[in-house]
Amino acid sequence: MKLERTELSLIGVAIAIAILAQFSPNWLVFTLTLAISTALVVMGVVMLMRAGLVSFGQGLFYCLGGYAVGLGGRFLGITDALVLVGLGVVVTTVVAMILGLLMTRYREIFFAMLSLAFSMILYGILVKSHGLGSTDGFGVVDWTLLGFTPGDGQATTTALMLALVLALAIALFLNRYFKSSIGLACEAIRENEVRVEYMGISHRKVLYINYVLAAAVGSVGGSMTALAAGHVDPTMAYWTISGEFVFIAILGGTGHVAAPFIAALIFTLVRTYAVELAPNAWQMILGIVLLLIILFLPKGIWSLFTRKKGAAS
Amino acid sequence: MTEILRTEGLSRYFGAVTAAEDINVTISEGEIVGVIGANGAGKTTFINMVTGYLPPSQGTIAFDGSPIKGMGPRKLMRKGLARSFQIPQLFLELPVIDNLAIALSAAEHRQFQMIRPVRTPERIKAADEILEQMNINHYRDEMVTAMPQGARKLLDIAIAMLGNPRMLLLDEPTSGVSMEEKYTLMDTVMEAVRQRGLTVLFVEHDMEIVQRYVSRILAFASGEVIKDGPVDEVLADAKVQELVTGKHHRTPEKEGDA
Amino acid sequence: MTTQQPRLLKRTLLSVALASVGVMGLAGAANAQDDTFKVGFVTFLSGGASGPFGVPAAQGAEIVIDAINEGTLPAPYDSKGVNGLMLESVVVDEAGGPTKQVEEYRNLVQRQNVDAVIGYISSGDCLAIGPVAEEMEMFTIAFDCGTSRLFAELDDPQYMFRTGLDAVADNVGAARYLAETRPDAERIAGIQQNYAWGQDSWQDFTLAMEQLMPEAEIIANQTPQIFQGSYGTEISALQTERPEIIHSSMWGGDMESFVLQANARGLLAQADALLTTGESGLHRFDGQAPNGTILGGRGPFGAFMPDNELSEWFREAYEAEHGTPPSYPASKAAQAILALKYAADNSGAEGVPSSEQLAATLKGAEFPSVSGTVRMDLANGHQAVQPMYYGEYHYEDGEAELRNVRSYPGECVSAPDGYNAQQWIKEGFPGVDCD
Amino acid sequence: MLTVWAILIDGFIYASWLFLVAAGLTVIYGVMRILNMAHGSLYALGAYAAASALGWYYAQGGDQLWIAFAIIAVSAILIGAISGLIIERGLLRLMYGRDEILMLIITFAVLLILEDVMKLVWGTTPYFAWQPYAAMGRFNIDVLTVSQYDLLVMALSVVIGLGLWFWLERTNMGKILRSIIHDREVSEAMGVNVRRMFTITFMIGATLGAIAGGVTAPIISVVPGIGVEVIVLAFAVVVTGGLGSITGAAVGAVIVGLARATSIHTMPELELFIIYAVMATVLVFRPHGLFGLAAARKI
Repeated sequence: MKLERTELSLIGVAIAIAILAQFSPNWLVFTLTLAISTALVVMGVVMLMRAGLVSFGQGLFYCLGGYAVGLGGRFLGITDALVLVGLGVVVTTVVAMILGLLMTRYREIFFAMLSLAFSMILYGILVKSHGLGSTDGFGVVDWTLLGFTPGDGQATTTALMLALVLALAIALFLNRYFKSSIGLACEAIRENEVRVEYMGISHRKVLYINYVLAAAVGSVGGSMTALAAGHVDPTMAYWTISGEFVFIAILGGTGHVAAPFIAALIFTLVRTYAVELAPNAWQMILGIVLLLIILFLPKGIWSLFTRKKGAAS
Repeated sequence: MTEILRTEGLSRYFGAVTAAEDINVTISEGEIVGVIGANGAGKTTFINMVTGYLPPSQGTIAFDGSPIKGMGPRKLMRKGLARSFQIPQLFLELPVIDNLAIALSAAEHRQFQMIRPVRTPERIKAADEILEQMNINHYRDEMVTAMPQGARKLLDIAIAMLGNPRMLLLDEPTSGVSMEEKYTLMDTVMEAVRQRGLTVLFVEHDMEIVQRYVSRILAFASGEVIKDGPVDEVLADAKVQELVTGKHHRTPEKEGDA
Repeated sequence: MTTQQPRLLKRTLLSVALASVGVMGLAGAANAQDDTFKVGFVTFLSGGASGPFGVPAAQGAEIVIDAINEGTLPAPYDSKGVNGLMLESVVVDEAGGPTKQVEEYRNLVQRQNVDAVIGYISSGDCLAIGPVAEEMEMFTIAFDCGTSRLFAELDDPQYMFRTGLDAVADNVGAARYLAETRPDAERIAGIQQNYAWGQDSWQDFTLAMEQLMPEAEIIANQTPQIFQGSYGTEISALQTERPEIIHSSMWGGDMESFVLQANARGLLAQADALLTTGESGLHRFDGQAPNGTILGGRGPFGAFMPDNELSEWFREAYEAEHGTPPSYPASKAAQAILALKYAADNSGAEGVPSSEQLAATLKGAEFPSVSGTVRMDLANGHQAVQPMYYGEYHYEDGEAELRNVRSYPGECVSAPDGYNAQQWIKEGFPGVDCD
Repeated sequence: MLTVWAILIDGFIYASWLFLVAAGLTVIYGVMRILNMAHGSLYALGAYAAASALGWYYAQGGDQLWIAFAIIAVSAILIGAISGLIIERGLLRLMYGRDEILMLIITFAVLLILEDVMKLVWGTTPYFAWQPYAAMGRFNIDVLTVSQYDLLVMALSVVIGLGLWFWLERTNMGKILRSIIHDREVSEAMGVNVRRMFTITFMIGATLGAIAGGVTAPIISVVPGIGVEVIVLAFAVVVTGGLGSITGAAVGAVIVGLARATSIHTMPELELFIIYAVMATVLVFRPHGLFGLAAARKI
């Protein structure tokens, strides 16, 4: 299989990050891991956006991924990180396959609100689960990776490496997916469902597959967050978290598979600095940054890296 | 000649409004049929019912000998029934080539492929061919938004033909196109149709175009087919002249004579 | 948009991003100054918990920190600075949930190079921070969070401390206060915010009531959502159950709103309210809570502070600065800062004491504070033992005060080491000492 | 039996509050197609304005109930109209024609900004303006008590509902607005000053939000973050009823109100889910809400 330019760059950047991480301070490694995990969930939001759907409930899958890691470690005695991530993907896929039957009937604000409702119902269930610590959540067990047990101080770097590998695999896949028949079919549905049907394509089926894949990708993001942060709690399913994902998706734009990663990193850095420099006004700074991006870069930060004719107007 | 489409007692009501009433039409393979009628006469309703966009209130439709009532556009497309639209239904924010590539991948039943790019060399070649045939190849890499109306109409029809249909329903292919362009457009389309040997049914307001390209006319008024027959016979009919064409074979139409 | 603009923007953005990563990398490498001790202070600065808890706590901490640097605290804290070092604080907003707090914690430790971290009002944040503090070997004091799971889930803590009581003490104390002052009450109801704090509080309270007032019947519990604000329907639902006592662990604006509405609706004339965190409303109710409403302050804090030199100084200094007496979150923050000063001053270190030195000093220590003497006796010397106080609200001529105040020693309300708190209550408080 | 009464009374009281909160949201969406996430912030602004004005009035030794009500009305209307004007003229105007979802995100940014603006103006200490609520008194039904202030809120809600209906259905401006709702381009072509109508609509919607906050202020302790809490609630009501429909908002509010009261009185454990469950159930059977209409694509 011949690799194209984007793929080479993605692999190159991943390797560069992996090398740089060896010399980076621990906090940067951690922030990077969280940013990559967040970007994966955002990637799911972007997948839906490309099909014209905006989810205010992607936190549902983020949370399922996180809790699968937490519960799998605690009650099933699974410690291998990859198995835990896989468990999250399986659980999430099953849930998404059921919800998808319903969700693909909805568009626009109704899709947004219904996805929000389901996410909040999971939030409610977890809040009611006193045995799981309710809103306090619980800690994730110490994990291993393919038989390797990260020692003291290695966990953060190991988590980053795992996140990098998973994110790279997903990014390579999605880079192809976005240009594939189904990827284009998603965009076609955003543009015109009637024509899609008249082409002989079932828009429901396309949306369904896309929805389930987006959920699975989001679950990986949630699992990685849980492995890195070492704690899960129901906030992961709360609607403001989902709103944050949409925020980052819009910040980055839907133009390229790398956009969510850059946007998530910028978002994290802006927020960290804002929290530090103006602990009483960081929300305002975030809001203003968002407005400026929407005003001057309507297609997101990624539009700075492309020079498509007429795209900026 | 074998029969390809037959409707019996086809009707459609919107509440108390009758959009189509008791339409009985039989069309044979290879026929080029014109559909005329004033605005609101039921032409588009008829096409929408035949192509599965609107479920009929009553009646039956058979395509190629088998009943197709209740099937949606997708299934009918797979059976060989394609259509174009009065307002071209295109993917405005996608390049022209992708509009065609998606249609081609669907025609190959490969619309769910996830890894292979939609723009395969074969599809690009096929797209280039039809673009050339339609005379819009210079828009190949443009967004649809950059195309003028006439080119969009052609692209819309091209997409319909990519599904390898046996019958094509064209809904006002020349509406919104300037007088000078109309004939070029229709020549291009009809040439492509002839090459593929398609059965065509098209809605048209311009009687000169109708006379020039079709062999048979269905005249609609108030949701009913008031006359069905060879061109001259229908256009000479008094009722058709009164309700559809006006005395001088001209329609009281918005476009007028540019 | 012209084509120049994006290119310019792109260049600016890229350089900003590169520069910031570079600066941050450098900052990571640079060492903190030798003559200051840097402490990260994490508290709610936004959201619903900021007004009643987060900001007063930050203010309380700030007053003590300033006094430490000026050397104006009463003895034994009258030396300037901590271990002779200027105390510098970095305040961080606790909003955003545990995952974000773990990230901010790492930033504090590794980028800001703080020498200690004090903070955390939310139990969820405490639970998430505990293991990270241990992993990063950073001296950390939780000043307010109340979950009893903190040290139950942290095996053999080395660096994590808590200078406040857990919520078990609040609710065992509440049950004891009821048993003493309202022994005949039969119909007990509750209203709790629908999240871990509310659920834990109600569970501990009902378990303790089964032991202490077995005759009393638990008839209803309402669980409105946190920050809901209006409780009309819940109040009706409570009224139809005709309770005599209403236990509530609601806090802050929610607690005040509930009291106001329940009072206006007459519910508080039908039943006495017991508010485990009610002290924070003492000077704010303005007579809108009926006299006899039972208030707790999560220990000897706020208005429950015993009279000693430190508490008098703190009360005056806080009131002079902010116009109202300190509420319990302010006192608890002050106590945590004092614990830090105690640990630093007595660490015997030259210059900046290490986390190990601080932890070794504070472990099992006994230090004077605004709440009297604090003994770090539980959880292997990492958890404070303090008495629990309850009293009744009394409002007359525009002045609010606490009457009928009762205190319960630490051993009376907190489970001894080795016991799961709920198990301890269920088994009838083995090892309890209430004298 | 007492419980049934309680459910009905509580349900309708809560429903009228919900309607007050949701009305402005649905008006703005109906005319402008903007789902305003900052609506909760306008609610909070109204609450802060009313609470601080009331605090000032009572600190002056005022004790007239009707003056207190006038203060609530004036402060809420002023702050709602002014901030509505600023947001529409200063920001939204630059963004018209963008995607509906993008407009939603823009108002989300406004929400973030307003949250901190309010914190900078009013601080984080709770505002507590209880006097009007307490002064209105209560009456008893057996052990059940009903606050007369709540009844006043209910009356206000009915008045505002009827007023909105009259405005949209019976006035000249309402006719123009309905033409905009029906087809913006056509009405623009017919000479309607759509921009002016948008400004007015947004100001009215914003003012409705502020009024909801203003009348709630005496019932609650006004703290940072109250705005965020009501948004999802208002969204749920409006989506359940059908976006842009005043009748829908009213019916949605009643359904949610009664469902919630029933749950609190009979199964308090389910309260957390009830609103989302109602919304999800309605959407399953009516994908555009109870009174919402599907827009068909022209082909």
